[in-house]
Amino acid sequence: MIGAVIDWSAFLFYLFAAVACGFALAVVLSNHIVHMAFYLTLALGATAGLFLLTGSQFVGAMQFMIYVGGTLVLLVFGVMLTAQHRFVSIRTRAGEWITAAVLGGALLMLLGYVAWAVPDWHAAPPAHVPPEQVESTSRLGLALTGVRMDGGSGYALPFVIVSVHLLVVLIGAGYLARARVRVSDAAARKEMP
Amino acid sequence: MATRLEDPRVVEFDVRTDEMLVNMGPQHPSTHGVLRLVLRTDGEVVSEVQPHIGYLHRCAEKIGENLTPRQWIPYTDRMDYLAGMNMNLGWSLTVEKLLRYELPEKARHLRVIICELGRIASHLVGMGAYGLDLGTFSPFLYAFREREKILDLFEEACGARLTYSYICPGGATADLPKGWLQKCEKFLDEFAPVIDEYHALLTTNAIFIKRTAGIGILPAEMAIDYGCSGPVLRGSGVDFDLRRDGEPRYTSMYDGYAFEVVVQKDGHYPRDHKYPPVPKEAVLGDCWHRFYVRMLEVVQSMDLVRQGIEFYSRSKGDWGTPIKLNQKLPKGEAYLETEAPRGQMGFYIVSDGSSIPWRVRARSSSFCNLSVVSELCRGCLIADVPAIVGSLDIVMGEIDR
Amino acid sequence: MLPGVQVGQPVAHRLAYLWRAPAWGRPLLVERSSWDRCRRGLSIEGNDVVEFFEATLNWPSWLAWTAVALIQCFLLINLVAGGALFFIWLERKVAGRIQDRLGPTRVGGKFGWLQTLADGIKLLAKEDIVPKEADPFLFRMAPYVSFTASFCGWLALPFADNWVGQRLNVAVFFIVAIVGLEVFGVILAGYASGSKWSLFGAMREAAQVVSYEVPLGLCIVVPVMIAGSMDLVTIGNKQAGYFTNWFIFHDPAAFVVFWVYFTCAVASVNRAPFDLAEAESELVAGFHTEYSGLRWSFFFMAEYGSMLLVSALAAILFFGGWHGPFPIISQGLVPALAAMTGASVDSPVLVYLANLAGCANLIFKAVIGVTVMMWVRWTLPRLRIDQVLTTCLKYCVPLAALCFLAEVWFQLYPHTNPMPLNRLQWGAPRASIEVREGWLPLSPVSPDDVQEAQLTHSQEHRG
Amino acid sequence: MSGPILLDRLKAQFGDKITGANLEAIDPWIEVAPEGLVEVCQYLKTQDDLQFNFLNCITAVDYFEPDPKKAAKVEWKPHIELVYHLSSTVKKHTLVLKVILPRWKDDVPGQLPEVPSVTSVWKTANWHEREVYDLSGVRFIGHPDLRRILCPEDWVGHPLRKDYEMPLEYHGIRGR
Repeated sequence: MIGAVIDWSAFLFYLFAAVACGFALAVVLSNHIVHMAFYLTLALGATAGLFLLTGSQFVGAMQFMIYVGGTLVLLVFGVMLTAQHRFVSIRTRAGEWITAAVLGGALLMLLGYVAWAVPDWHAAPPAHVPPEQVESTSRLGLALTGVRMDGGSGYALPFVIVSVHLLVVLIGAGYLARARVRVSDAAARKEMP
Repeated sequence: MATRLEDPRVVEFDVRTDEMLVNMGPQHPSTHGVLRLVLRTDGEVVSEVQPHIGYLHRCAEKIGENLTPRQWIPYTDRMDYLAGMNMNLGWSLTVEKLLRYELPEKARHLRVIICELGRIASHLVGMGAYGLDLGTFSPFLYAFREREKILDLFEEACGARLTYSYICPGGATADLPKGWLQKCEKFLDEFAPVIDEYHALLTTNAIFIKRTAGIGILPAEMAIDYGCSGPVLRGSGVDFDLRRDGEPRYTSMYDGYAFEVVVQKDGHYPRDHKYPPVPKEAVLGDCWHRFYVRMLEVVQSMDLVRQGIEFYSRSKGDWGTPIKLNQKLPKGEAYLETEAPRGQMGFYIVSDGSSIPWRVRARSSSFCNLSVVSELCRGCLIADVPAIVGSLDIVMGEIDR
Repeated sequence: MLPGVQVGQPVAHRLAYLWRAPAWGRPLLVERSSWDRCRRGLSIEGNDVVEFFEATLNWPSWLAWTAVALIQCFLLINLVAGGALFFIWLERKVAGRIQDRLGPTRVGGKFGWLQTLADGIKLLAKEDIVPKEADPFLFRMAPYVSFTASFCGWLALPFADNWVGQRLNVAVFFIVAIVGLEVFGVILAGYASGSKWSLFGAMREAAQVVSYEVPLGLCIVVPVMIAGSMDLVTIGNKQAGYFTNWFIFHDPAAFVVFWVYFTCAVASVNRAPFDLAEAESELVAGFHTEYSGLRWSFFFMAEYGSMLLVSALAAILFFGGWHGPFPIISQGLVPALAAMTGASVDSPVLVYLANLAGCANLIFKAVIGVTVMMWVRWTLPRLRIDQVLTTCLKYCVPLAALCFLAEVWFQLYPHTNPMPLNRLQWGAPRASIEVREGWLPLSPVSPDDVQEAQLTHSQEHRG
Repeated sequence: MSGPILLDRLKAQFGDKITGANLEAIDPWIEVAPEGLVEVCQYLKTQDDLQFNFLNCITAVDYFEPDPKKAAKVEWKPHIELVYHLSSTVKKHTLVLKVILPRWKDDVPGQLPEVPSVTSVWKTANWHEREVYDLSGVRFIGHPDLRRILCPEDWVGHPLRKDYEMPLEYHGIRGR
């Protein structure tokens, strides 16, 4: 009976996982920056799908809003504004490939180790929880303001630190992106008709 | 030209973005025909505008050297094709000046009626199209609704709706048909309340004011220096209207008519008690003032038409006889400017004594008005370019001739 | 009633309590309202239909779920596509009437109601042009990105009580996040077209949408705060009863914030006077200058889909959603029919009928919103890009933030709420939804207690 | 100010740079030598009682008869007349200036005649002079940006010259 074979949750999980991994790979292999952004959209969208699949609706929506809707839009916007010529492409040299592979591999190993270390992965799958009974929003919100359900300390301090860090990065980026014009050039420019 | 535009310019102490050269036109929705503007932009800010004209050039002046003055009248229609009657008038008056022809009384009033109606029709397009430039479509159709009524009147008088060839040296090709004056009065009665609609939709609209007030400011000295004329000049506060200040041959046409030149004097427009006040943001010489002057001129023209109807129905005699098709011209030259809707339209005729002029010249008002555009657009935003070009109310047929 | 739950406890009290919480141990938040969700009647959510397929037709589970998913997709896609057809026709009619014209009159007999279909066929027949300068891959993908984003928002939008593609407890947030994605397609289109005008359109769109998401999010928080939930079904149901219960009449802050929301919504779906990305008098046609045929129409379907979406969202957040101004159906017609036929008020047929009426109600309200957008479009001139951003950052954001603060105040001190309509409490909504979801910290309980409580509660409710 | 008084005044001011006048014509005109043009214009614009601040038009009239039979009958020698129509928005009066130029500089066909530009006096002269250059073939010395304005930049010839012949073909478009 096929009914026993097709488990939609599993099917969607594998689908989203495949999309996420496949397009992540495409991001790495593509050398066209806006194509990369497009692939990244799909990879991040699929990740959001994975979140939604686990019932973490808030995180899923957040993924859409911040990464897909915010970061990527800004990325492409930045490319459009600053591109010196149309359709910027990035060539990757062999050395960069090796460095990236080492770093990426190390990160992958770390993530894999952490993932397998989670006890839930060894136990039997948890009972199915109807999605409307999964309430993560309030817990997340409280945790960010310093209250955690499971007794750990909240994330108020890290949250503030990260926010300030982001602000610093924004200001720094603005500072670095300023055009530095030599005074003579500036004077010459003023004289132009 | 191309090399001039490629000069590298650097944005100082700011996030650096690429400069772009953008072609606005000749195929572009808001360049009123086939005007081409080359914009040099830094993001949305326009640092330089170069107008390129000539896409509609037919060398009408050369054609004029091969035709008799009456034969050339249809070519004047096609200059400012939105105000063909006023073009006919300018040329006819110039030829009459050369011929030293004295016009019968009735023809004079007929011309006033027709030309002021033509001015209304032209300003209606200018107003509607300006709305279109600012992104609102409906006033355009409201304007055309009323313009159609004027065109119906013109059609009844001369058989054409766009290129009339009605006014000609010596008078007009025909008298006004029977009952025409009543229809014209009926139109004026219907039209008067509609003007308030236009004021509500555009003149006093908050977004419209935001888009036009303080944008494209043309100081009076610059306007005169660039030879701007018509509503563009008066919008800058220069009290100059050829209907009052022109040559006697032209101003005598308006003898007996009471009208006040539409210009801001001491911070007030004539009869501004009746029409919306000038908003705080507006600066004399900006797009809003140019637009407002046109709106008030519509009212002024309506008044003149009403007076003309009265004079016309009282005057005796005929409407003038058109000169012969191959009328011999006296040796000499004559130049005359008239106040067309878009400004001072000048015609110059040089004759060697034959029936075909030696040289014909048309001084186009839009041509001079457009020449100021690169001055006005310096440092504005892309969205201001249509607003500024639209406020100059140009017609490419007249510029390119 | 759960132990520790105190309805009507002052919020200040609760907030103070939250600050103390870490030292206090293991607070447990229980989402009360998720228990008393009534799952009655035919639910688009699927469960009952799935049950029907499984039980009555004896289908295997996977087939039943697949069928239900396909039915939902079919309904939603037709709603968006059919909606676009209808709204394009409506736009022409509205524009025509505003401009003293008739609009379409011929195709399809009366009122030219098939005009859009004729246009669609024309668009199908048009040549699909990809400019030489364009990036073909992105150029082809961009319309689909836009349309998909616009369409995905509909997944979480309820049409009536529990008639929803996928009920999410963060539905409002999800829809706002998804609608924001539409801009990505526009940016790709502008970038990939290889035309400077398209690029300008895309840059404007990016700047505009990114800015307007801020006030839009702030505006949405106000009704969310009133309802105490981000679940659109809950928000809608809390406005049951007379129109005095609609959130727009809840307090002055909500009243003001609706107008801010509507302004921002118009801006975020790129309608006049904020249609800068396609400003035809400046940018030829903006981001879709180079598009033709069906690809171009995808952008339009996305635009009209988004218009309807934000209007429907406004209807749910501020205008009672599927509840009419007077509870004729739920408190008049349904009990009367029940009395006549002797069926229970909860009988599937009656609930289905009530929901159908509610669905019509919601769509009617949404169409009114869209019509207002059309009215605005054909009346006002277009703003300039800096003015658009000024409107956003100088007016909408502070106003929305102020309303947000005012709303917090009214939540803390409800007796200061000056909105007279709110005091009337006509046709008071069901008492159960007075409970604020997730806002009430409970005394420390073990998970077992919670499960027990859940069990008891659901039994209570079903009984 | 009447014509004769103005003429006397200009003659007193500029001497032999005022080369002639016709005060009986329909539009009385004063003829100025090319070298004195800018000075005279500057004077006319800046004098308080004249204030010719408005340049209406610049026209070039080509006096040349291509038909040899007719050419024998005309009483003028071939030349180009530049006609400047001036007016004042303040004083509300007008004036016509004329400048006589040879058809070709140094009588070498193809060498455009030269005249100083008045763009420094009236900015509107910029486009008018470009038009005259384009259509009648007069080179304006000191013009900031003298290029064709109505005809395409690669157009050959100056259409308002009497001996102009329409090209047979322009970029594959039939001319005649």
